[in-house]
Amino acid sequence: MSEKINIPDHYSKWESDVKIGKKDDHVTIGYWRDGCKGCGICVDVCPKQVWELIEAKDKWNGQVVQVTDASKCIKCMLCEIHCPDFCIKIY
Amino acid sequence: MSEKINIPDHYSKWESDVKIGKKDDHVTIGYWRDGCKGCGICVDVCPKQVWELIEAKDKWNGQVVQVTDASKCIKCMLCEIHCPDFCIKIY
Amino acid sequence: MKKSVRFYSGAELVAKAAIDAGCRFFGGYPITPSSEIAEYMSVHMPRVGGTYIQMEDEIGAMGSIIGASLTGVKSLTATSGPGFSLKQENIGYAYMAEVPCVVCNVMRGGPSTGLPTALAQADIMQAKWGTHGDHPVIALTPAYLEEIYELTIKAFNFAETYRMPIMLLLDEVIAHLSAAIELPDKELLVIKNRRRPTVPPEKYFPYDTAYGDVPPMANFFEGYRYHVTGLSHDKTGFPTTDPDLVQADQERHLRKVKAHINEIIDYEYYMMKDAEIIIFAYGSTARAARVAVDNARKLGIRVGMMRFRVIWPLPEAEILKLCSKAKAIIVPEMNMGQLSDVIERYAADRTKIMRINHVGGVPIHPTDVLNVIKEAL
Amino acid sequence: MKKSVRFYSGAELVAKAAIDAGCRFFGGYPITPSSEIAEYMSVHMPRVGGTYIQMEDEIGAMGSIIGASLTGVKSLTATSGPGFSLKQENIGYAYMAEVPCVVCNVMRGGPSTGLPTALAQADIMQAKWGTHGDHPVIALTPAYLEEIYELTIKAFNFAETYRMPIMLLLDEVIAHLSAAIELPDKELLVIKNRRRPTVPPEKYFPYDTAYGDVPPMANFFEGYRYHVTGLSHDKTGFPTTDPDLVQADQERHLRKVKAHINEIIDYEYYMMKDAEIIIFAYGSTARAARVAVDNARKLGIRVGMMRFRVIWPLPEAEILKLCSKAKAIIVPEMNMGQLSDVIERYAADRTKIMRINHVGGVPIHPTDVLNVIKEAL
Amino acid sequence: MKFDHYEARFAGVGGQGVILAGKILAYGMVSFESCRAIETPTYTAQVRGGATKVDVVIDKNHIEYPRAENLDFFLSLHQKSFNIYYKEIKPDAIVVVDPNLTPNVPANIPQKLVMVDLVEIAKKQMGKTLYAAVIAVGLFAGITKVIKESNIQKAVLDKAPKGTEIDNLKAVKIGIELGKKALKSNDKVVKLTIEDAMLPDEDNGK
Amino acid sequence: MKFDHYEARFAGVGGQGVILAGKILAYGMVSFESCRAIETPTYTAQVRGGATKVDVVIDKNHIEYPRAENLDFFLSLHQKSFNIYYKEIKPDAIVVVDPNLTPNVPANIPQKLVMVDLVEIAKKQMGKTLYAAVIAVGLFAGITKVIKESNIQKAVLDKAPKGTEIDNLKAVKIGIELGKKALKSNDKVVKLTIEDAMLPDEDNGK
Amino acid sequence: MAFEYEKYLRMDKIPHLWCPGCGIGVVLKAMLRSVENVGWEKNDIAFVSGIGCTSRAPGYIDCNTLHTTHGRALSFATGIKLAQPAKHVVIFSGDGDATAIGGNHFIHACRRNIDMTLVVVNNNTYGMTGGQHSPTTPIGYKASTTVYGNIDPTFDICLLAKAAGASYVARATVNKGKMLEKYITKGFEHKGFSVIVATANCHTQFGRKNKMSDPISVRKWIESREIPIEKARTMKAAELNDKIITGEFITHEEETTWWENYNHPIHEYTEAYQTIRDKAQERK
Amino acid sequence: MAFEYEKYLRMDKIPHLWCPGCGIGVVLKAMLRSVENVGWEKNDIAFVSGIGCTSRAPGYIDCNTLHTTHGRALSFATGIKLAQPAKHVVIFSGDGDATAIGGNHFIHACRRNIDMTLVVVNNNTYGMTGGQHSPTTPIGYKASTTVYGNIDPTFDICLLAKAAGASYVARATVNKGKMLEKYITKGFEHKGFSVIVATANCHTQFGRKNKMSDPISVRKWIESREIPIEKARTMKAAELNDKIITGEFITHEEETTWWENYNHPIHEYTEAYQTIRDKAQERK
Ligand SMILES: Cc1ncc(C[n+]2csc(CCOP(=O)(O)OP(=O)(O)O)c2C)c(N)n1
Ligand SMILES: Cc1ncc(C[n+]2csc(CCOP(=O)(O)OP(=O)(O)O)c2C)c(N)n1
Ligand code: SF4
Ligand code: SF4
Ligand code: SF4
Ligand code: SF4
Ligand code: SF4
Ligand code: SF4
Ligand SMILES: [Mg+2]
Ligand SMILES: [Mg+2]
Repeated sequence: MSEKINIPDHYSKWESDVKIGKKDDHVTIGYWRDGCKGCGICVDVCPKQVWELIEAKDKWNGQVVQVTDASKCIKCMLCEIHCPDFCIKIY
Repeated sequence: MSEKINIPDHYSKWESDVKIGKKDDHVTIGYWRDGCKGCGICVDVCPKQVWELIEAKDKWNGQVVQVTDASKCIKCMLCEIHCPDFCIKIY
Repeated sequence: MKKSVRFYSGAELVAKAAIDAGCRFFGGYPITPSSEIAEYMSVHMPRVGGTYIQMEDEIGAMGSIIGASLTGVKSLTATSGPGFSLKQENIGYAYMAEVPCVVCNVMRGGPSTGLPTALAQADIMQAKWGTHGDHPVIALTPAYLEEIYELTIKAFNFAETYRMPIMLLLDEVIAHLSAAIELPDKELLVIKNRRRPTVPPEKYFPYDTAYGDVPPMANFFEGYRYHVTGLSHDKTGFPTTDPDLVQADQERHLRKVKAHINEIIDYEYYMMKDAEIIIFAYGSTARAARVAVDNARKLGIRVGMMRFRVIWPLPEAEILKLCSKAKAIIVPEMNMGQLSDVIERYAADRTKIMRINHVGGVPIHPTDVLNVIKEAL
Repeated sequence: MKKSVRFYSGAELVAKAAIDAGCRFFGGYPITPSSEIAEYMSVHMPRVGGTYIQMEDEIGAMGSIIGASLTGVKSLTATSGPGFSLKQENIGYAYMAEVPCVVCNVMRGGPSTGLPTALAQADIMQAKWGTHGDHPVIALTPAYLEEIYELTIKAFNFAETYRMPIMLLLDEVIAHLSAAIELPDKELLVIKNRRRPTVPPEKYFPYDTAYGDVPPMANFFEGYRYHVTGLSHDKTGFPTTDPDLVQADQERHLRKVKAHINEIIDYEYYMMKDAEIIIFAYGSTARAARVAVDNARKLGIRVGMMRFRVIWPLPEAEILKLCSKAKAIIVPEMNMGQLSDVIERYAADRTKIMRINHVGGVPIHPTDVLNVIKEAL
Repeated sequence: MKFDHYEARFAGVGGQGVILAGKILAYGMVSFESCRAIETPTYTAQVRGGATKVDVVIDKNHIEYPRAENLDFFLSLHQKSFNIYYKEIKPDAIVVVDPNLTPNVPANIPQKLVMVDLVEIAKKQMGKTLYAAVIAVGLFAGITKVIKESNIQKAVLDKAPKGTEIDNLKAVKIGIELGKKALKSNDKVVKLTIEDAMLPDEDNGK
Repeated sequence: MKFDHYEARFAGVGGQGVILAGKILAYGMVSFESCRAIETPTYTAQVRGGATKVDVVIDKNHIEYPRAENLDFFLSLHQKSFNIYYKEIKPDAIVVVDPNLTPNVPANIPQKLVMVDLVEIAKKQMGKTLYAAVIAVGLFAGITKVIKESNIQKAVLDKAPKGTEIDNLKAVKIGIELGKKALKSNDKVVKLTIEDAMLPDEDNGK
Repeated sequence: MAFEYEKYLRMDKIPHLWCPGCGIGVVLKAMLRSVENVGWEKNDIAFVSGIGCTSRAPGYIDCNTLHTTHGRALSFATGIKLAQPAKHVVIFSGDGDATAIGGNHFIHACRRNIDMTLVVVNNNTYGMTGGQHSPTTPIGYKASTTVYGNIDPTFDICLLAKAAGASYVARATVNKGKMLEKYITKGFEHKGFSVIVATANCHTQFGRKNKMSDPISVRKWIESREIPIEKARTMKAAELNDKIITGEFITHEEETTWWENYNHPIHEYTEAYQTIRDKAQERK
Repeated sequence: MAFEYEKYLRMDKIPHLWCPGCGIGVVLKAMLRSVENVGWEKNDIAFVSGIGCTSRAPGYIDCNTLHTTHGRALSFATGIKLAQPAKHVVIFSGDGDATAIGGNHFIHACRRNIDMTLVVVNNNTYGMTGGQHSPTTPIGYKASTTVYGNIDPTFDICLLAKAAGASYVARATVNKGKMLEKYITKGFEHKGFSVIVATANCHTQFGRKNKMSDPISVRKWIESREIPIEKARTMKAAELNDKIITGEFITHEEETTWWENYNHPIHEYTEAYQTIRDKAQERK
């Protein structure tokens, strides 16, 4: 696993400094909108409501997601692991 | 199961009065030589050495069986049950 | 009037006709594009007191319908290319043991997984030669929804009449097409049932040729305790290796179809009276060809069509006659030329044969045929 | 000299030739009368560092040899009628994915379980049409022990040359016959291997027609990470439903054989120069026919034989020519007339065709043929 | 409208329900317009999001060739299906697309082009994108007049699953109104948005 | 013996090992008699006790037709196989049967008939009925002279499984002697019993 | 007293084609006695088999008999039983037929729990085709395809049947004809799919290749490996690799833990299907 | 930190053809992470599948990939692995593919114990062909072929694998991507045949017909049925009929009783076969 941040260009990025447990950390959330099918799983699995579904006229099911507030992220990786479409990267 | 003795004609018969446990009984051993393939299983399973293998020129493996002494029979039925060729009937 | 209108898809019509023909057992395994038949059956079989079972695979499905039919219950299975390949061994068993049943193959693009959702007519030859050994074959190729109903009934009738599995070959368009059609009055349907023994069990032989080439068939559990095997057997149903008996039996099997070929072959002439150019076609491509014939006639071209509703056996004598007099022969097919190959041998140096072969899933269009008609001039 | 004498049965020779051709994987399932091939392989494959595996059924056996071949290991399976039927779906896969391999069918009496230990030639047509969809076919029919060795090698060479499964059809006599034969010097054998890619992985396409109709084949695990599917695919190996690509690909598949037909067709003329009566034959029946020809010649009858060492593809042009000039055609077969049907269409009203069809397991005897020759006069 | 033969295609991706649109139309034509009609769907391997279409061929008489060959109407709910199925279309046909999902329509197509935010309308007005197909079939009726408004409504009602009749009726009515608006316009390209998707009567202004 | 072409058939039931007899003979002819020979077995479904046979076709030259058609020699160890395979036999051929297992040989067969208690001899002399087949092949050599005595012995040795060479050699020798006795007799029907099955030399009198 | 096999046999086909001493005959006899035990009418029974030595058995039985294709008997039987749920269907199959080529039909028949009985004669080999190794040929043993000793691990057919969902599973050997009869009888009586494995001697193929060429020595070899299930349950897996566990593996007479038997059968299939018919006809 | 799936994917094929939210993607990802965990070279891996939605996975993976016929993947894989024992072979299969039509290859692959890993995505339906019932569709549930409610009993794929002889067997659900990864990784590391069942949502076919038409609700339905194996072991069979037991079913790290695991594996197959080659060559 690569440690350095290596998000492909076509990913949107949200960055924030976060506190995880007692440790100061930094989070970069990458999101690939073109690949996203708006299934909402990331929204469901995130324990911190970092993700939300939004309207997307250009998707046949009318929705995609976006990050509400990256600073809430605790880097639990659940969203990355459970997105079925390779659309999320958490660093 | 039929209780009466009903051995087909083509069976050879050996009869004897026997004592089984404390009870007096009568045994009729039927044997169908034409069907017998001389495998020797009856000889092997009989706890009382009632059966013996004998030479039979007309069988390709050269042997069939015969009853040595019907009066030794304890009617355990093992020979009848284990003859693979329907050649033995014990009454 | 709303009540008289009922939409049917081709797949539904296979199922409905089967039920109307008396089919009460369906054993299947899902496969595109035939699954709709199974789905319809899963709903309707229990309604008529019949049985639908989804088996573990197509081999099992074929086995199950043979078993059911042996007990006197008319049976159907439906599948597509890969499943049809898998059924072949047991189809051969049904031929050998002379068990009536109907096998529907909704053809899709092959070989192998191929184009699973695409139109094709690629299993025509397999329907004749898919299983090992020799056997008679009857295969039907409906082209219209009404005809699906009619020929499915006919398939069951053939199965019962000749005690053999019958191949019902649909192409995907025909199976998936929906339209409102009128079905014949159920009371007027002619439904055939297997000939039953007239003798008591002691006198019964399951393959008794004393009654003709198609021996009367007793059903299991009716007191006629007989033996059925896929081994070559004599009239008692028990294995034999007697060469004369085996030879005679195989000849009888083929004769079941050959001797009744006139009752079985089924084709339609269209504009053939004065035709110089002759199209041989079947299934949905025949519909394109028919439009092409109409259009060509408008241009004054003397073209006609012979359309096979039953593709096996072929009316070979008629074909030879036509080949001998035609200026050109055209065979449009959704395969690489399976019927064409057969006809080409008759045509040989007598006349030219022109093929139209689509295997990419794109239907043959009337203008495709018209263009070849023009070329043929 | 004892050391030079070695008895071989036909079955053994298939196995031995396969090994000499470089075959290092055998996947099978026992079935009479082909099991001897498997048994030989179970002993000899490990000796040459290869693998013998007895799979759970014939379907699995066919799958296993395709898998092995994809890794670059030449592979064989052997079976008989019922097993050949079961293999059909995966045989179709091998055609579609263009995986070289050899399928040997030791034919026995069919249909179904039929006459398991009897001589037959009943799967000739199945070898061509057993799987669904269109595909090219090469099928070989050796008649002599030496020829079994030769044609088995050839089968592997065809498989590698044309990237396809090859059908090797033995009849039971030929497989079970034993005699002492001399094998060709191993050093002198011509062994063909699949064409390998000459480009680096980034530039490699598994179905790249830039190199001709038979694309070079990379083996798994050699750095060319590509995709193989039974779906219709484009040159990259990935599924496509583009009708033009699919059509072109299927045409290419058939062209692999059609365009090389002269390298593939393989027949022998015997006493044909002045022959008026022509026998078409293959496999062991050709040996009876040959004796009959000799005997007829002694009686002054002008009869000759065309014997097919490769039964598919047939040299159709030659057959047509012969049918046009022959006074009579005789086709002796251990089936109900599978080759005869094909030839009869050429013969049609040009000449009479006389069939000899034994299906009871009794070989066709030279006098059987001679009698028909006399009738033909 | 007067016609002897009419061909319509509804295209989209799996999950949009366009096949249903074809079924409703064919059923309506046969049941209430004394026409003949056949309906042939096309699927692909992709269950959701794969290009799919249904052709409806309508004729006053027997239909011999069972496929569309000269489309009078083409509707696409997705770019994928537009790319594959925009073919066999008459120059004077009507083409309808959802511009959000079919953003790349060549500028120079000869046909009259109606761009409607169908999926958005379905989502906003009906709560489910799935209603886009029913709206589409209403739009078809409104713009082509091949089937009477009342008849397409009857057809939708007959085909609606139990319990969804009211919603489906609403959807088809929205479609009809959209269609009528599009028909009124003489522009070669007509755009209709959620603004245009109000029902004229009771639902108006909602 | 002088011949160009010779055909022999060994028949019996599964388990008697007659196929082996054919293998040995064919092997011997090719290896030590510079003949060509082919050997074709026939099986049936019954593993033990089902009729079975092997044909050996011997020729000084190429053998075209790979089946026996005019048998010079026919041996049957069982009635079943006699019934099925007593055919294609020349009138002047030699027929050998074990009369205990083949009790019903038609009286009027044209061929010279040798009746030998082969199975009994095998059982008594060799301890195993299985040796009947090897004795048979020896008998063939002794009576027909188609293969030299020494050569059939070599053939048997080469084909015998490891460890059984001595017994096999003994069996073939017994057979040869039986064959020679049969040959000597000019009767149309010759009967040989266990009495005749003594080896002339070391084993004699055992 | 002596059993009248004649009542159930087609006597004109006897003696059967099996080798002298072949274990299949012993199993066939136990099966016929079981038919008598449950009192079924001959006209109401179908005996179904595949291909193999074992599968020749139905030919000898005077019932409705069906000799199908190799491995497929259960699928034909399924069609018969579903079409005629009131009748009795018994399948007779070899180890190869039932668990090699027929393995899929085997596990699915177990799963469906249709009221039929399968008797598997396990002789550790493909008898009919010449003694190739089967999925039950023990490791190290010879077969015509394992001249260097078999390396293929084996199935325990009973455990497989149980895991696949069969609701009555038992094993006995040909050494114990009475036990075989008892289990087959219980199988017949059991409502649901029952599997009885009969370990049998094929001395001709399996035995001969393993220095046991007569029936007695294979029967003794079997005997030496028999372990009653009660004892086996307490033993380590490794100790039991070469053993034949006999007894009842599952009966569904008592409650079980999941680990013993996950596939607690919900219902017999043909009965459940009747409820579907009823439902469908209500809705019509 | 974020995983570089790109390394293992054929990016030009992404987005994949699965429905929004389809569980297969989650399993595929766990599998790719497992490849990284064990450090295999891409050139050395073959991914093999049959036919079905699940079976489309290999097309996305940048390895040697083989999309075979329906149900037959394991047989192709067997050929690959035996021909190239040093390479890695992973099979990806749906519940229908692996246990309906492919059931025979499944049990025999388990039996042989060839060093390969099978990942079964169990979505309780035939996804690709339109949602017909599969051998794992729960009783009472709807499918396009069970409109009156399913009556076919189900397989527990893990118990079946264990009984057939697989030497590593585990199950996790798509709700626990990390657990899936752990088990698949252990499967890869395990010497012998390993089976990992991934219970997954097919809301489009299975869900929609059962009032759960979005991915989340099927995922929640799965979650509500999950029971860890430790707990399940102590429960009655009847209580567990509608549960999904997760965890490791067999690992062969510890000694087992026969009842727990009869098929104590004797050896890994390709290694055993090498001993046969050695023997054969000695004797030559
Ligand atoms: C499709 C098919 N494959 C293979 C065969 C050959 N075959 C016949 S019986 C048999 C195996 C028999 O073994 P088993 O089922 O254990 O029965 P047994 O003879 O041992 O009783 C085989 C492989 C066949 N008849 N059909
Ligand atoms: C021989 C054959 N039979 C049937 C099919 C049709 N078919 C394709 S995929 C499939 C089932 C898929 O179910 P599963 O394996 O569970 O995969 P999923 O789509 O659910 O991932 C079927 C029946 C086929 N392709 N080949
Ligand atoms: S890593 Fe965890 S907390 Fe952060 S966005 Fe993803 S699910 Fe939410
Ligand atoms: S899980 Fe992935 S595909 Fe689904 S909504 Fe979130 S980012 Fe999009
Ligand atoms: S019944 Fe028992 S004691 Fe009597 S002969 Fe038979 S085996 Fe011996
Ligand atoms: S068991 Fe039967 S066949 Fe065998 S020897 Fe005794 S009587 Fe004869
Ligand atoms: S070969 Fe084996 S199984 Fe077959 S009959 Fe003989 S002993 Fe029985
Ligand atoms: S149909 Fe089901 S399994 Fe297939 S992609 Fe859609 S959700 Fe996944
Ligand atoms: Mg067996
Ligand atoms: Mg699934």
